[in-house]
Amino acid sequence: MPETTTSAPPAPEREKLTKKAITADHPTWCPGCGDFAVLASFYKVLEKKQLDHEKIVTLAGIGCSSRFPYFVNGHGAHFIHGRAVPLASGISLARPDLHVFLFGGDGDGFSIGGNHLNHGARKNINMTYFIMDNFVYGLTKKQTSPTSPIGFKSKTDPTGAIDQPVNPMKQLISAGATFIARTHATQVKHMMEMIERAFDHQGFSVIECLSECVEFYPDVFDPADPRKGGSFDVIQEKKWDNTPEDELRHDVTDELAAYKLAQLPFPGVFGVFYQNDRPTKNALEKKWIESTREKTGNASDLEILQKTFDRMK
Amino acid sequence: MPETTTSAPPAPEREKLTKKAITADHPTWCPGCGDFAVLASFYKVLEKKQLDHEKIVTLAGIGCSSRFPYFVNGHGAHFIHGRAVPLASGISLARPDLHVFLFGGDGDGFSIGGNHLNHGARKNINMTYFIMDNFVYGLTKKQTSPTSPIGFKSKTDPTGAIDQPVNPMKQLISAGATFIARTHATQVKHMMEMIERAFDHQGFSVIECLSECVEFYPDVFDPADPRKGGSFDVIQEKKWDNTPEDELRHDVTDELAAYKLAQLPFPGVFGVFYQNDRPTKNALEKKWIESTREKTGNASDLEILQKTFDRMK
Amino acid sequence: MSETPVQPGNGDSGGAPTGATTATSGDVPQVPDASLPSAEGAARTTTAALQPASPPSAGAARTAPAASQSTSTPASERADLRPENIQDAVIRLAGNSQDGIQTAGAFLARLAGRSDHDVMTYMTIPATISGGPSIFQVRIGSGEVLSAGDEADFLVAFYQHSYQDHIDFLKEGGVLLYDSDNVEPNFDDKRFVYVGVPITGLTIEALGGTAKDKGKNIFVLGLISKIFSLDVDKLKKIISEKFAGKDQSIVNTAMMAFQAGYAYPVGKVLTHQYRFEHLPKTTGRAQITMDGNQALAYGLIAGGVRYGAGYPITPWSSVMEALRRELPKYGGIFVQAEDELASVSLALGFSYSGYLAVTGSAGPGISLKTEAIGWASMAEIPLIICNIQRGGPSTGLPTNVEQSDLHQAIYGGHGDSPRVVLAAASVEDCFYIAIEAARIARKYSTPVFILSDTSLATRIEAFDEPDLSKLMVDPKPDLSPRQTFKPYPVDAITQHIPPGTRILDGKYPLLSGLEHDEMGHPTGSPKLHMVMTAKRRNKLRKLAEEIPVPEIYGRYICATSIHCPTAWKKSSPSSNGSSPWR
Amino acid sequence: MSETPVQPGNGDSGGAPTGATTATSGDVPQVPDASLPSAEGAARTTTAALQPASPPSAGAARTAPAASQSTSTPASERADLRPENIQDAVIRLAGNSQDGIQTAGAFLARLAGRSDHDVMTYMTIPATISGGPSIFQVRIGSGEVLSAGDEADFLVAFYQHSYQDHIDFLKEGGVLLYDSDNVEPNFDDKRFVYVGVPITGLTIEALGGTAKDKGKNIFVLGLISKIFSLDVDKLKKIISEKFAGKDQSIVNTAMMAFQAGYAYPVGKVLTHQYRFEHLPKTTGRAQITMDGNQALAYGLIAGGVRYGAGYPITPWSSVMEALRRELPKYGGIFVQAEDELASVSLALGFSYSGYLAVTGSAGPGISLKTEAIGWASMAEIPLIICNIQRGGPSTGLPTNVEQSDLHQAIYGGHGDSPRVVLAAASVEDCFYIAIEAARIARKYSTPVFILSDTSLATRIEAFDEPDLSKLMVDPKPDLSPRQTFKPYPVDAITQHIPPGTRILDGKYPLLSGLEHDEMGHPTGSPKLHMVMTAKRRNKLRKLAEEIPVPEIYGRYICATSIHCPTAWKKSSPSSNGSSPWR
Ligand SMILES: Cc1ncc(C[n+]2csc(CCOP(=O)(O)OP(=O)(O)O)c2C)c(N)n1
Ligand SMILES: Cc1ncc(C[n+]2csc(CCOP(=O)(O)OP(=O)(O)O)c2C)c(N)n1
Ligand code: SF4
Ligand code: SF4
Ligand SMILES: [Mg+2]
Ligand SMILES: [Mg+2]
Repeated sequence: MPETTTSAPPAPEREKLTKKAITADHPTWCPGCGDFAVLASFYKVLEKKQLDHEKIVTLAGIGCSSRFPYFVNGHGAHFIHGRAVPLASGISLARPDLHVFLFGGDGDGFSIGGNHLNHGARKNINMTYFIMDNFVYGLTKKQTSPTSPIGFKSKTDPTGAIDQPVNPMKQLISAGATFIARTHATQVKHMMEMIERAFDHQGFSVIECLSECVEFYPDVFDPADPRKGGSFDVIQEKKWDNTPEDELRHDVTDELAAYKLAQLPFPGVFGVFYQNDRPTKNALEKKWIESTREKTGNASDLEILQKTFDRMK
Repeated sequence: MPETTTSAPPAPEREKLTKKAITADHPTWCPGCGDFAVLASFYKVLEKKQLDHEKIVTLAGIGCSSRFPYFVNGHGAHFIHGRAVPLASGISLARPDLHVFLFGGDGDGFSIGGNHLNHGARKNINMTYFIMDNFVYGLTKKQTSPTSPIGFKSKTDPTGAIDQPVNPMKQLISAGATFIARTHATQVKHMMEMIERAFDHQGFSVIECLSECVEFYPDVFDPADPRKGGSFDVIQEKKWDNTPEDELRHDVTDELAAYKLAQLPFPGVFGVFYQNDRPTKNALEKKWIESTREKTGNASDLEILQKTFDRMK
Repeated sequence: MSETPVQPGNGDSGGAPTGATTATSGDVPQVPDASLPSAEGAARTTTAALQPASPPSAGAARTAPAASQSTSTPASERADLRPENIQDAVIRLAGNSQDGIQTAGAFLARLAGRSDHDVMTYMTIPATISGGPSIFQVRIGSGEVLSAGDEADFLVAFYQHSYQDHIDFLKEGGVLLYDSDNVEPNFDDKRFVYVGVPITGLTIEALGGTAKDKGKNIFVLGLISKIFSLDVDKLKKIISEKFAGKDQSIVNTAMMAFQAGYAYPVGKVLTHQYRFEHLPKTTGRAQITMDGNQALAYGLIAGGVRYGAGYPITPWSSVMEALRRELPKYGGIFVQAEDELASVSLALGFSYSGYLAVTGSAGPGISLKTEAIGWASMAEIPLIICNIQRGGPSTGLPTNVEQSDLHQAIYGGHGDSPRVVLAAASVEDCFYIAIEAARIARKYSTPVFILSDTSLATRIEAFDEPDLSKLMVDPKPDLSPRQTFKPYPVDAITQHIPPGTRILDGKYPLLSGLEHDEMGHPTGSPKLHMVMTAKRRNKLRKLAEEIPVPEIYGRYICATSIHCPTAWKKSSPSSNGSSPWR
Repeated sequence: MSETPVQPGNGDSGGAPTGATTATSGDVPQVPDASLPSAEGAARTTTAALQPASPPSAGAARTAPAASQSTSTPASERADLRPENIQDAVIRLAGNSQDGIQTAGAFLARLAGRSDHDVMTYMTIPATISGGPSIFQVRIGSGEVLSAGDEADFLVAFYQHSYQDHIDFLKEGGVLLYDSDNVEPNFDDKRFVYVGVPITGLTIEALGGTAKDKGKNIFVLGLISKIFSLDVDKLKKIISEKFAGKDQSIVNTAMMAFQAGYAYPVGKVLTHQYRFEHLPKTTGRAQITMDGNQALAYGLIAGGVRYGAGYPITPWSSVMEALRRELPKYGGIFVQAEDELASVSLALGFSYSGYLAVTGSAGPGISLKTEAIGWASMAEIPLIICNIQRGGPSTGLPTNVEQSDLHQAIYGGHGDSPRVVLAAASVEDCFYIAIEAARIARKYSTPVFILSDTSLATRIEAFDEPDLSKLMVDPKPDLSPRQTFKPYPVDAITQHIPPGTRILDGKYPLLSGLEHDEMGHPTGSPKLHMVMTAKRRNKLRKLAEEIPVPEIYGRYICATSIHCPTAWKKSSPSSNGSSPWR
């Protein structure tokens, strides 16, 4: 990697990173939208981690959920619909010093952006990607989304959706994402835990967060919402404590076991489905650069190009 | 569906569909290219099935393999790179009387076209899709493809590929394709069997065929090629005969078992990984049309639109 | 519509789309949004005002109510209560979008349509995700209405922000009707007539506490009906039709709110009542009332389009939603695809299969369709692409109007990729242009763009009911056998034939995005490429010979002239109610 | 290069790209492919021929060999064997692409470069998937070479088809060197000098049976070296360099083949030998020899581009392959993405992160990048987009040259999305234009297109070695803290600052594809939209003030004038070897 630092003039001492410092515009989301909880959890994790303010980068595609970067005071970009994974990939690959956070919806991620999600996952590009899944297109006002269940009545399926929805967990597991978790906007503590673990993971980390669209698909997540009397089954992870109970617990490195969990019917289970330490593309490219640079004897840019030109005389 | 037939003037009696009748230009593929075997098998299946000549439609994206339609004398279209699944979907949905065959390469199908593959699969649109997988970009002369193994030296990975490749079987299983098989260009009999079974299946049927690119990735499939002393392990499917051997055999309707087979290292196994009878989008849309038409009292187009306009007065 | 000839100059006004302004892509765009104050003077289009007989200052001369207790101010200078005849009024409802001002406005528009009046509406979509300040403006005229009006004759303000944001769009002498429960106007401003009504309180009173303030829109409708002497029976019928199929209590509530508004003694605070002059229609056809996107969708159906595919985006979505809902009735299918690349490809599949299909989007999605549209040019497949334009570039201003995609429509493709570009001029024209687009696409086996925009998409107009029995096109593909067939004859215009067609000489056609010979097989021959390029271009020359010279509205200032082979057709609203295309 | 001034008119010739022809998009395209017979007369550009001193008919006057046994025909009218001085020769090697004619031709080009000669090559890519008929043409000149030549002075035909397809491109009086083992010329055609050599047989003889006929290309190189009195030592050195690192036996085989060709007594059948005149160079700089895509890739590196992303497509692939191979040496990364949509987005991510990045493609892929390029315009992110054009529309003619994507480059985006469009005029210019593109992209925080084409991409030229020590740009992003920062100041040109930069007042910038205020936050205000649209446009006006007026080659016939705000810059080959941009 080219050096990313220039000799910076002395800057004032850092203050503590507060919620206030990272809060920007008041969110334009509808009152009650699940996305508020995600934002609140994100603020809390940032505060807890005390990251350098200028190294936080929030990115998004297009959608209600993708408005996220406007509500975080930090470097950020609001990109086009469905292509935020490659945008984030470029930033992640070029700038290992930054913390790359990506936010979006089910349509942005699994419909128009589905291919980029898969290829980002197989290449294992280092980033934390939060998919706020509300089973509907919110921003465009209630069309069927790739995660809308069969029967959902939307403007594009007035008599109920007929296409089998995407199974986000299955897609992520098969594509090769190395951290895959599922959480719920009403479970702020669980969500914060997932964000932290995703952030600590080196590689392509995705959290699907069920986040209710109160405007266009209210009450969809009832069964999973303890507040509304539903269930919220948390995955029990193996403790490797040699107890008989542990046999029944989930091994997050077991791809097939993760796939089996993904087969559970709605509302399914919550927590970490899969985690694995496959090398990131970031690391692999770095390795290639280092061995190549070594071969050139760590020559200067000018020397390398001059040598190449000498060969072309 | 609007009626697709018009009162056709009397046409001469049909002759038998011969290989000659369905053969067009001499293929421009390199001598020895695996794709020749696919073409030969396809001719044979067509001959065997004795389909109506005019109802055979061959379609493709862009790539060496995607030149296929030029070599079949029949209605067909050579589309753009990566988008042939939706093109074929349109034809399949509008014209249930046609036999829709789609051909393409690993780059066309899993790289640029990966999202369409997934969504065609989940919607279960009726077609037979043949992916000639040579682990390389042939037509553009040796770049890394999404199925190139790690270490493959290509023009875009001069020191060897570093990105984990796509696992075609995993992707297709998780996306929801309802017929998924794997075969090999040196195994013409097996390939023909797969084509026939895919053709007989109602739904989104995909066959991955390992097809050697003799020009840019010669000998890649050795281990799987009995002709070259390799192995070609065929999946033993359950016979439901209540024998103890049958326990060990593969249940093609078992998604998790299929996923497990997909985890086997290269060259893996060949045959049908998965098959399932989920309703096709073709059938679901038809059902909707029929119930809607019933509600209108099967009125004429003019009557329906006039009624609508009357309501807007 | 009346027989009044088109008034030159009016095409430049705010909400009305004009082809000419789109041609200045790259320049600072015209922002035809009513919330921008228009230039003083000539550009103003609202000619007939509320007081046709009295001097313009008559209203302004009336003293404003003395204090905040405006509702109880006695109408000291009470004038004659016999309604004045008027020819034209611009009524702006300013509130929040969740107040149902669109619904109330749409009722007014439909009533105008049923009363042989001309009507044009204008609305804004709030930038917030749901709810938020917005306006709905209705212009009703006894003559021809060519714009929704830059200024209002009559402003209804539900909130203080509505009053503040919109008072400058009220004409001098105009009437401000405001909810005295929420709004405190500045009575020092002597330009307007102030009519305060405690709308919120009275609505709650009428409907009972549970309704909160839902129903204010219908209460106001009652008020307006009284002030403009509207046909109450017709209006009530329209309201009940709207809620038909819903719970009867909904209709009842609406009627109660309406009645309360209508019964309010507005005459105590407003000395005038108005009545739209009735000019009997000469065409003898009833009017239908709809917005531009509806007209486009129904035009496509009339033109024989039974298949399509799209992906949601504002302001295109309502076209696809209408088609998804309607097409099954006609045996067709509209597919919501995973993205725009898939949707144009699906549409091409439909077209290839013999059913001319439609796809569409706004700018961002059209950009994504570019490659596949080039295939349609090269493979010569009929296709209709609707671009319901919005503010650009990039995601731009998703809910605002702009017409800045013309260059892309014409020049957007790589290589020499001829296509036809049509632009609709009015809601009625959206209907006819769709039929025309379908005709051209089929006849010339070519992609055809239809350009519309946010304003046209969402505005409501009334127009003479089309004669469907003459217009409806049969979508059935012709599968009759051919002796022999060349998909790309050098000496004739390509005619697409669908698969399923027997070719008796046994030589089947291939459609190709590679340069090809007459049978569709690839060629690298520069000579053949020249011939085929000319062939693809020449069919648009043929088309150019066939279409009429565009009518020009207003001053035509255009930085770029449109070059052949791209046919640019600025469609015009018909002045006699018949399709300009027949 | 020599000091010879640019010759007007030469820009119109076959292989040379000209900006002017691209502007006729929609018209029947100019097909600048050497396999199309060019119009007779004025357009011919090969002025100096093989026989500068003798009358043009001198060659033709020589009798053709009597019969098929051409190799043994005694050179009855043997002339003086002292080489004639020539200034210019067009040598066309016609065979199959697997014969290595590109390699042989590239050796000739490099030799010319090292010998202070000017050189330009032209090649065709076979339409078949691998192998197939192709040509490689080398024009060497002692003066300035401005085209690769429409006609050859010297034709080498390996096969009968090579002879048949290319004999009409041999000038009257030109020399046909043919493989008498494979070719039977028509000796009745008295226009040419026939030199038959049993190339296949002699190569096998020289290298032994196992080599089959591999090595024919190097054998022919030996023959040509003799005929044109080339510097054998230099040439041998070039050959060994090429195979450096490979097995020594490969070099040995090549030397044996070369020696066999050089030793062949060609003087028995060809009475003339030639020698390129040596005009001593005045710049004092050595020449480097490469093709246009290489020059582009190295220009990007010199311009400080360290990151990029792409997806393979002919003829862009070789740029990305070079960058993928080279960038790690400089600490950078080039990503092969899953498609063009991803690759432009990755490149924007790189640029956003502080490293100006490149993406590229040919027409089909550029069409797919349209939407994201619009984001670059709106969010004001620097980006370089290379379009190595090929025959269009759609998949078109993937291996043929055409320049039909200019309109798309300028007008392709939806909305008012200003971008800069540069087009390279020569191989040397590909190098400098890349540096210039990088400079403009950074200075104006804008997307910049570089247009090249198949012909320029694959042709080899020699040009004065650039002074890298003066040209190299440091790619390091400036992350020094700022007191305060506005990403979109209304009164200044946007300057992108990358994440990682501390903003001391605590207000961080957001980059947005929505219309935005100065801090990047969304607005729906038409007024602000006008201001921001003007802001984005005005920076290109500033650029237009800064760049020189383009030099014009040939007659400039242009159907469309290029409007501001899109700056169109037709770069010109420098006539004194220095960058026209400094
Ligand atoms: C290329 C393109 N296509 C379509 C759109 C319109 N659009 C904006 S957001 C969106 C989908 C929103 O759904 P989702 O991603 O689930 O996010 P949510 O609003 O539900 O949070 C669509 C289709 C667009 N902006 N750009
Ligand atoms: C939009 C677009 N991008 C890129 C290309 C160039 N291209 C043609 S075929 C191909 C990939 C070929 O690989 P694959 O699909 O595996 O087919 P194969 O040739 O190996 O059979 C590419 C990248 C194109 N034609 N269009
Ligand atoms: S529309 Fe739905 S997803 Fe969007 S902000 Fe409102 S509640 Fe949230
Ligand atoms: S390049 Fe490879 S895939 Fe293409 S035709 Fe040749 S052998 Fe087959
Ligand atoms: Mg959503
Ligand atoms: Mg391949």
